[in-house]
Formats: sequence, C-alpha cells, structure tokens
Amino acid sequence: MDLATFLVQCLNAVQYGLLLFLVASGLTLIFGIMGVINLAHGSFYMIGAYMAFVLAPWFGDWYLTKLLAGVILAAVFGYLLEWAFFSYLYQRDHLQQVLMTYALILVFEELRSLTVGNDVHGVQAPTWLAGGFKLGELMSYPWYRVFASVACIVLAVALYWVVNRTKLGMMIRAGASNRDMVRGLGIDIQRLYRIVFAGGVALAALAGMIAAPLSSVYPNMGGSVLIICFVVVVIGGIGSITGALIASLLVGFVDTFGKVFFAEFSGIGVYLLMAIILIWKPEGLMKQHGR
Amino acid sequence: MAEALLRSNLLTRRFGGLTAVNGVSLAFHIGEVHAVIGTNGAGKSTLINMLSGEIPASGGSIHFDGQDITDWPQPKRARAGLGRSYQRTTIFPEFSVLENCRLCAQAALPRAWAVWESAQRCEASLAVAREALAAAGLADVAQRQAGTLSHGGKRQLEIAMCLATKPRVLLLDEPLAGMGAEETDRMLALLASLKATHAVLLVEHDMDAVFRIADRITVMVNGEVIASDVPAAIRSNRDVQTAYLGEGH
Amino acid sequence: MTPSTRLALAAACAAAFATSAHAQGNAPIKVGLMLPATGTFAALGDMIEKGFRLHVQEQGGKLAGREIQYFKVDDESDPSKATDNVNKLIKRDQVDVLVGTVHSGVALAMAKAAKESNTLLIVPNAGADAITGPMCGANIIRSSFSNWQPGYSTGVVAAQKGYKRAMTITWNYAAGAETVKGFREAFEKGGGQVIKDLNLPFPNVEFQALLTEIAAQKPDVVFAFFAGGGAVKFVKDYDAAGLKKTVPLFGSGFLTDGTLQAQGASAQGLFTTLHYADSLDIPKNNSFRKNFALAYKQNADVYAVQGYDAAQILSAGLNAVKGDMGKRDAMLAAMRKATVDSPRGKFTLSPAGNPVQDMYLREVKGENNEYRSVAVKALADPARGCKL
Amino acid sequence: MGAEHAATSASRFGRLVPLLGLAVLAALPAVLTPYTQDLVLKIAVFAIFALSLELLVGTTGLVSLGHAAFFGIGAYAAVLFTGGVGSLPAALAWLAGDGGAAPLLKLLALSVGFAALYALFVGALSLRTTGVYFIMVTLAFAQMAYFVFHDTKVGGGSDGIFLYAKPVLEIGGTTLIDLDRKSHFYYFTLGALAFTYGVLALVNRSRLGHALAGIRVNEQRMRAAGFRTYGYKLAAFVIAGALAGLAGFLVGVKDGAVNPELLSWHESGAVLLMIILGGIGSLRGAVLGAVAFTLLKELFQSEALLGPLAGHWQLTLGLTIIAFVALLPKGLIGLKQRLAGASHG
Repeated sequence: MDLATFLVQCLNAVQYGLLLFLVASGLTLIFGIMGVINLAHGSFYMIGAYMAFVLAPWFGDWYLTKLLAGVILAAVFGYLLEWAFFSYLYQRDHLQQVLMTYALILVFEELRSLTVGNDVHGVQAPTWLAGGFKLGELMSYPWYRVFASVACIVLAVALYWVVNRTKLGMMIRAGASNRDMVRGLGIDIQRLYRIVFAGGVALAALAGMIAAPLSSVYPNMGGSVLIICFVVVVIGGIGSITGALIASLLVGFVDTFGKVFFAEFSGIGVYLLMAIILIWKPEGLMKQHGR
Repeated sequence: MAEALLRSNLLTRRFGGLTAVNGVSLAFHIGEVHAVIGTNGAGKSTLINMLSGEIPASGGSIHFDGQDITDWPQPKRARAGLGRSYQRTTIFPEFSVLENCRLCAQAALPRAWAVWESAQRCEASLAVAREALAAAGLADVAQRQAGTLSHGGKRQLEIAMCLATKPRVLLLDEPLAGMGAEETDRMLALLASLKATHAVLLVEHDMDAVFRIADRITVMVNGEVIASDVPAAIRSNRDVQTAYLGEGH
Repeated sequence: MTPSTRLALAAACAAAFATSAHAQGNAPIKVGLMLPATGTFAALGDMIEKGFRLHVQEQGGKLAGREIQYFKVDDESDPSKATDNVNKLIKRDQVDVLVGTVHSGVALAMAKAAKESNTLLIVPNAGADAITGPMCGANIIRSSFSNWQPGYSTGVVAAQKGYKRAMTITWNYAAGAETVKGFREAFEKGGGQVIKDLNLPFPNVEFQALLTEIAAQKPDVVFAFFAGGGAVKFVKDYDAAGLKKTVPLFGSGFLTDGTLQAQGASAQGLFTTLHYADSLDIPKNNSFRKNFALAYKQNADVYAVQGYDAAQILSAGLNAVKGDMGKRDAMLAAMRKATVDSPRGKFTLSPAGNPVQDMYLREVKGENNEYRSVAVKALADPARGCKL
Repeated sequence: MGAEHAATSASRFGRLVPLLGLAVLAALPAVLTPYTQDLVLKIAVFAIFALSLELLVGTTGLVSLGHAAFFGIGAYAAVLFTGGVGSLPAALAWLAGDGGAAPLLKLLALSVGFAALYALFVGALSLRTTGVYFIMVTLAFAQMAYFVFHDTKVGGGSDGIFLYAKPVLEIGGTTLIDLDRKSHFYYFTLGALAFTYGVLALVNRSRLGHALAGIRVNEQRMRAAGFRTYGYKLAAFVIAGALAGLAGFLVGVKDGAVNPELLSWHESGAVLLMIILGGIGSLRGAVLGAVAFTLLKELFQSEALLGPLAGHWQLTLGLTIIAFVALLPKGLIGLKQRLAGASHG
C-alpha cells in the first residue's frame, strides 16, 4: 500500500469513526447517566434516517432546515418516550430493561413497516453538496462525506462544550459519576433524565439523518449500528464522551484496515479489539470514577 | 510484648490526587481491642479496606502472622484469618439467620465442587455456624429470615457471620452504628468476650463506647496517624483534643 | 383453558378438518407459502406472493380445476428457525406444495425438509447453488436462478468487452461467494484474470475502504454482487467516489433490481445481467406487466416474475395429471419437462430442476433496467454435485 | 397448626410437580400429531437452553446477552464432528468422523466440551467486568463466535451445513439409541431435559449453589468471607455454557442443520425473554418461560387463529412483552404467587 492510499484509508477510517461517534455518544450518555440499557437506540438511528427520507419532499434543498426540523421532532419524541415509557425502567433491573427495549425494537420495526413500507429508498444529498473533489488518480471524494465529517466534528465539539462548560453539562457529569450526589445537590433528576434522553434520541436521529444520503434507508438498518455502538461504548467507558470519541475512531481504523488486509476475518476484528482492551482495562478506556 | 498478629508498615493509599491514607504503621495483638477513631474522611474505612484486601495499597506493606500479605487477594486473607464486618449491614436478607452464618463458614471448606452434597446438611459448616450464633447471642433466632431481624439483631448477625469464618483478627467497621443503649451494651459485652482469642480492630464513632472497651486507641486525621496510645493518654493528648475531640467537647 | 391447550385444540381441529377434506375428490390444493413478511427481505416476499397469486387468478382461481388454498408462514429470513417454520406447513397444515423462499440458508433447510417428507417444493428466489446441486431432488424445482448463473453471464459479457483485469466485491456470505465464482469461471475462460476478490462482513455497508483499495489496484473492470439496501449504498458510493467514470462497474442483476428509485443518478448506465429485464419487449411480458399493474396498482419486478412462474410450473404439472395429485410421479415428470411461457421468455428446466434460461444484458436508463441483448443463450447451471 | 400442615403438604405436592410434568411428557407421544410432537420437542430443547441460562441469571445474578454462542457451538460441533461436511481446521480434524456412523456419546461429549471450552474462555475474560459491562462483553464475544461461523469456511459460511447421519449409540453391535428414529429422539430429549433439571436442582441445593446465590445477593460480602468468587462465577459460567451446548447438540440433531443465526444476539435475547417470562429465580420458571414464549410466538404467527394480524406478529409480540414485563415483573411464577397471595388476603 503506497502512502497516498494509506492516507486516504486513514481518512475513511476517521470519517466512519466520526459517524459512529454521533450515534454512540447518545447511547453512552443514556447508559452512563440514567443507567438504562437501551437496545432500542439503533431504532432511533433508523427513525432518523427514515425521517430524512419522509421529510425530504417538504424541504427540498433547505437541507439544514430539514436537519433542524428532524432534530426537534426527534427530541420531542424522545421526551415523550421518556415520559411514557423509559421513566418506568429506572427502578427495574438491567434484565428487564434489556427485554423492554428489545420489545421496543420489534414495535418500531413493525410500525416502520406499516407506515413507510419495506422498500429500499434513496435519500438525495442537497444539490449544493453534490459532486466531489479529486483524490488520487481514479478516485474522488464526495463533498457530502466531507460535510458529514465536518458536521460530526462540529457536533462533537458542541457536545464537549455542553458537557464540560455548561451547568447542564456539570449536572450530566455529576450524574454519570454519582447519581446519589446529584440527588443530594437538589437537582430535579427527573427533568435531567428527560432532557438527556431527549438529547440522546436527537443525537441518534441526527446521525441517521446525516447518514441517510450515504446509506439509503432500508428495513432493519438499526440493528447492525446498535451492536457496533455497544462496542464503542464499552471500549470507551460507559458515560464518557471523550472515551466514545476515541473508541469510535479506533473502531473506524480497525474496521477499515481489517477489511483491506484480513477480508475473511474483518467481521471479527472489532470484537477482538474490544476483548483486548477489556483485558487491559476492564472498565473501558475512560473509566468514570465513583460508580 | 509478643509479636503482633497483624501489622501495617507505612501503609498508603492514593485516589487520583487525593491521599486517603498516608504512611500508617500500626500493630494489632491478640487480647487487645484496638480502636481507630477520627472524623469522617480521616481514612479509617480505607485503612480497613486495605487491611482486609478489598482495595490494594498504593504503598507500604501488611504482615499477618509473620507473612507478608500485601499482595494477597481478599478471599485468601479471609481464609487465613482476617475477618471483617461492614459499616452498612451486608447480611443476606432472604436467607435464614443460620444460613447466613453457615454460608460464611462454608468458605473455608474443601471440595466446593461437590454438587451432589446438600448444603443444608453440611454438618461441618453447620456446626461452626451454630457456634458463631451462640457466641453472638443469636442461637434463639437461628431459623428466622435474616431480613426480619431488628437493626441490632442484624448488626449482631454481621459479627456472627464474621466469626463463622473462624478469624483471628476482627476488622470491625462501626459495629455500633445506629444501635440503642441496650443493644450497644450487649455488643460491647460480646466484643469483650471475643478479645481473649482475637485481635480486634474497632473503627467507631461512639466515643463513650470506644473509651469503655478499647485497650489502645489510634487517632487519624486526614489519612495520617496523629496519636496511638492507651485511652488515658489519648484523652489527655493535646493534639488529639485540638484536632478531633475538641470539636465534639 | 391455557394457551397451550387452546393451541393444541386448534391444531387438532385443523388436522381433523384437513383429513376429512382430503377424502373428498375435489378438495382444494394446499399451497404453503413460506416467505419473509418481516425483516430485510419483506418486500421481496410480498412481490413473490403477488406474482404467484396473479397466475392463479388468471386461471380463474383454480389450477387444473382445483381450488387453491393458501397457508402462510413468515420465515423471518432466519435459517435457525427454518426447520421449525417449514414443519408448520408440512406437518401442521399438511400442504401439498411448498413455495419458498428468498433467503438461501432458509431455502436449503426447506429443501432438506422437503426431501425428508417428500413434499413438492418450488423455490421462487433463493439462488444457493446447492438447492439444484448436492441437495437436488425429484420433488425440488426452482423457478428463479442459481447464483452461479448471473455471475457466469456477467463474466461472459465482461470478457467479451475485452477487459483483462477484474476485481470482485461482495459480502462475505454464500450467495456472494457463489456469484463471484460464476463470474470468475466465465471471465477467466474468456481470457481475463480476476486480480483480487474483495469482501466485507454481511450486512456491513461501509464500503469506503474497499473502494479505496479498488482505486489503488486500478483494475479494468469491477464485478459486484449486492442486493437491497447494500446494493443501493454500494452503487451510490461507487459513483460518489468517482470510480464509476474511471473503472466500469458490472454486476449481477440484483445490483440494480428494485433499487433504482433509491439509487437515482448513480446507477445510470450500469450494465448488469439477469434472467429478466423489466422492458423485455415480448407479448408475454407486456401482458404480464399490464395484468400485474391492474391487479396490484404497482409495477411488477423480477421477484414477481419468479413467483408467477412458480405458479406456472405447478399448474403445468397439475394439468398433466388433470389435478390428480395422487399421480405424483407423472406430475413431477411433467413439471420437469414443461416449457414455461414466462414473462422472461420461454424456458425449460434442467434435470436438476433449475431453469435453463436466456441471460439478458441490461442497462440502467432512468428507473428501468432496459434490455440490451442476450448475454448467454439458454444458460444451464452445471448442477455440480447433483446425483439425479 | 392446621394451616401449617396444609402448607407443608402443598410444598410436598409442589416438589412432585416436575416429576408429574415429566410423566405427562413421556406419555404424550401416544396422543400427539407429528407436528405437535415437534412443537413439544422444540419447547423441550428451549427449556434446556433456558434452564442453563437460569443458572447464570437467576442463581448467580449474571445477566449474559451472549448465551446463544454456546448453544450454537454445541449445535455446530454435533454436525461438524459427524464428518463429511464443513472444513475443520487441521488441529481439530482428527476428532471428526468419516461421515458414516455417528457415535452418540462422542458427539455429545464434543458438543458439550467445546461449548464449555468457549464458556471457559469467555467467562475468564468477561467475569473481570460487572453489570452493564458484563452484558455488553458477553454480547460481543457471542458476536465474535457468530462471525467466525458466518465469515469463515469452518462451518459452511452463512448458509450453514447439514447433518447427514444422526448420532447412534451402539454397544457390542446392538443399536441402543438411534436418534434418527422419532421416538428415540423424543425420549432422548426428554431425558436430557430431566438430566438438566436434575443437575441444576442438585447444584442449587449444594454448597456451590448456595455460594452462587450469596454472590448474587452480595459478592463483596462473599469475598470478605473468603470465597474466591471469581472461581465460583467461572464454574457457573462453564456449567451454564456446557448445558447450553447440550441444548445446541439437540437442536443440531433435531433440525439436521446448523447455521450462524443460532449464535445471533436475537437468539440470546429470546432465551433471556423466556426466563423472565417464566420468572427469574426458579427452575420451573425457566421451563414455563420456554413453553410460554414458544406458544405465544406460535399463536401470534398463526394465520388460522389471528388472520391478517399474524403478518404483524412483531407488533403483537413486542407489545405483549412490554405488557408482561410491566405487569408481571416476577414472571408467570410470580402470577401464581400473586393469585395465591390474593386468595389468602
């Protein structure tokens, strides 16, 4: 592999990693702060992607407006879902959470099938992001991928800022490391949960919407994303945004180069990575103290 | 004086930037109740946790019965004779009182894999458990479900479970917490009776009780030992008065 | 009454009803449709069923004078449940004919169960070579294709166009490997060489690393096998990476079937081969597409054709024995000998039970796979390992 | 006094329930149609699978979301070592037969053995973690095994492989058990279910079982008492894995086919669902859960009973699960207790 190809592959790895981060960050927040295992998180990604498809005719080239509308819808949906469903899960043990959210996947998939159908649909990238730039002799790199990466970076920075620099972020961090303390501080934990959950859903849906023009939308698209996000969250350390970022990039690299060099075993690569990291650090790369 | 049964040498524990226990060297003898007192966050519980092996030491060493046990995992220390109780009650509430003790006694038995043998007919562990219950004064309620005991009863059971592991050192983390006067008296009598055959480390907030029973008192402040002496000397120690007793008196 | 007893009772009633009905001379023929109703392949299962029912309706709801009664089971495209699911049809509903399915792994389990119970099985999609290879049987017939076929015919075309160095890309699963094998066989026979096989775990759709690898190796042509959502994403990514302009992409027809709306401009001008093309201008196809559109208010596709032909094969067999399923051997022989007047053009069946069919070269224009030429005339699957 | 007497006689009767159930099952083939007999077999196999997980979840308190790995490995071993199919790595090829006669005991041992071996590996690593991490790590290791069978040639890839000769037990030239025969397989499976139930009942009353229960309630306390809890948990993990391998062996022989989906996380999820449906913390709950889950799905997918709604079984099943977990957190077993409690009160 020559240097140019290697660099392009690195770019691919980073881009994939960033997209993973967007989905996984919501998952890790919900995990870390609320202590809820949410198997239905992949469904939120799926819902986002389908939203990008369904909303497209209304917005045309007002792409960013569409994203904004989708995020707001997703957040409202998340808020309602927390109120109607997830708030009853906190007192339950992990096992029951696994089952309830597993059931949710079934319900969401069936509702998707009933409303949008089972066909594969493409989602157009906005015309102002069409085309690409030249990269090497034969290849070019699409502008939309650049946009997706930049959007992920912007969101990662924004997320970092919210978590580390705002009052809400302070509460989130406190919640991730010590739930009793947050209660002790007199913070309305229920409201915090609802906001975090809505935010997590919005993040996953946004990831779905950004990914939709790249991946198209199809039945069961949330399933494989879910599992890989679990891997990211576990490698990164539950509840840690920074950990999720590092882990996403790691997974991106292992996946990219695994496919190129060990095609037959590339499916195993990320799980092997996870096993090795857990032997080394059983609580993930960025352990949250005090749990 | 005879060689100490349990001895710590410059024991230190750091959590990130915080030093919870700093260079603590103490000795514990059979026939002696050694109380460790100090304010919240002085490092008492961390000390017990390190001695019992629940958390590893960042520095220093621990010797038990002539052996260096600094690197031993907790279960190995427990089987060697280091028993501990917890500040929060840690009994098994669904099991019977007897079963709580029997289970603890079982740890030392060989052939854990013998799945065809019934646990409830395991005479070896049952005998030890009954002994421990008798010593702790719980023989009458052996068949009760542990969760239904009174608070004091649960604290007694906690001690009984510790005794069921046949320890030679008792590391007791606030055994009197939340007890009424009568229950406290009963517990102190129990401790006094155990002292003859055990080295007892007592972490306790109830100063009256500590001065009633302790043969030796160590005072910790901010992870360090500021005084370690017989009760009378501690009572008159100026450092202790300013640093600790002064607050309450 | 617990659910279990209720269910057992219902099953018993159904069984009792079934046996009593069987005694009558003109009882309906029981057709068991085992198709995906949920999951990734649900849309395909739907089209196959519609195609099958269309033919039956065209015959006035009867085949050879006998009513058709349908029994449906959702196979979930899950091979680990396949044996249990197929037994619902064979043992519970005691169907006369099994029709299914899309997923190869599930279809193989069906073939096995069909052989063991000697039930007639018509496979309306799953391309696993083994179904008409090592697993072949007198009572197993396929109305679709073997994975080898579209791979092989694409290889023929690619070699004819004068390409010398090819790369292949597919998912790391059986259908992909078999299709690629067919391509390699024909392409290397035609004087070309496959320089590298790329694959990625199913159903992973992160192609970027492999596209970069293609750009680095600079082959003359790329052969791809993907289907459904993966096909959409691959074609779009291939285009977005600029490779479509520099390295021609060929595919098995499934790369562009049922996916063109989603693929949009990215698919324009792609060449694929398959045993069917939507725009095939023959009377049978025209009438079929018209009837299908009238009946279901949607356009037919290759899956609908395969379902339709499954019904045609069944009716050929039934007609030969005048609806008397008791004359089983005669019926099976007639099915094997039938010339099926399919919307894809007339085809016959090989001794192993796989269609001997023309493979068409198609080009994507707008939202259609337009017929260009016959890539290979009357292509027969080699049926390796079949001992019939 | 009288009430007490009634209670003990009730519990004595309760102890007989599993035996009664076994007797009923043994008599069933006489009255069952071939399909319902298959259904009973399927439930029995799932019951073994669910029982094996019950030891982890119910007794020890370890929630594994990767239990299907051992189930699948057991199934694959049964088929691969019969010989003639797949392509085993050279290091294992000598264990395989020649595709002819399949010795039952050897295959059973290999199925259970390999499942236990992988459980040892997974357990040794995953038991270093706790809680949510444990759930995720077991899931990841199961996915790893899934991809090994899905992506490599070992077990025929994504389509899986078939079993051509069913296992036979021969002693001195006479065939004692031939699993190709329906009745033999039925009673063999029944025997395996009884064996599994018996083994787990023994484990639960043994010192090991009591120690595991102690670990579930408070692992820290157990360590303080001197238990090497890691070893105990690993033992439970390996036993559970081995028994799941037994269930896998049966499913491999029953279906005569294996494929990677047997190891998928959906399968792991389904078996978790079974034990929670039945009620965590009792062996009977696990069996009851396997029965309930299989029949519920059968019901929801049955077009004869539900009409067009059967096509949307995911919706009905999903909503039922939610209702179940919400209303009956202790499972079906809990329902019985609740009813009993209500009638007393």
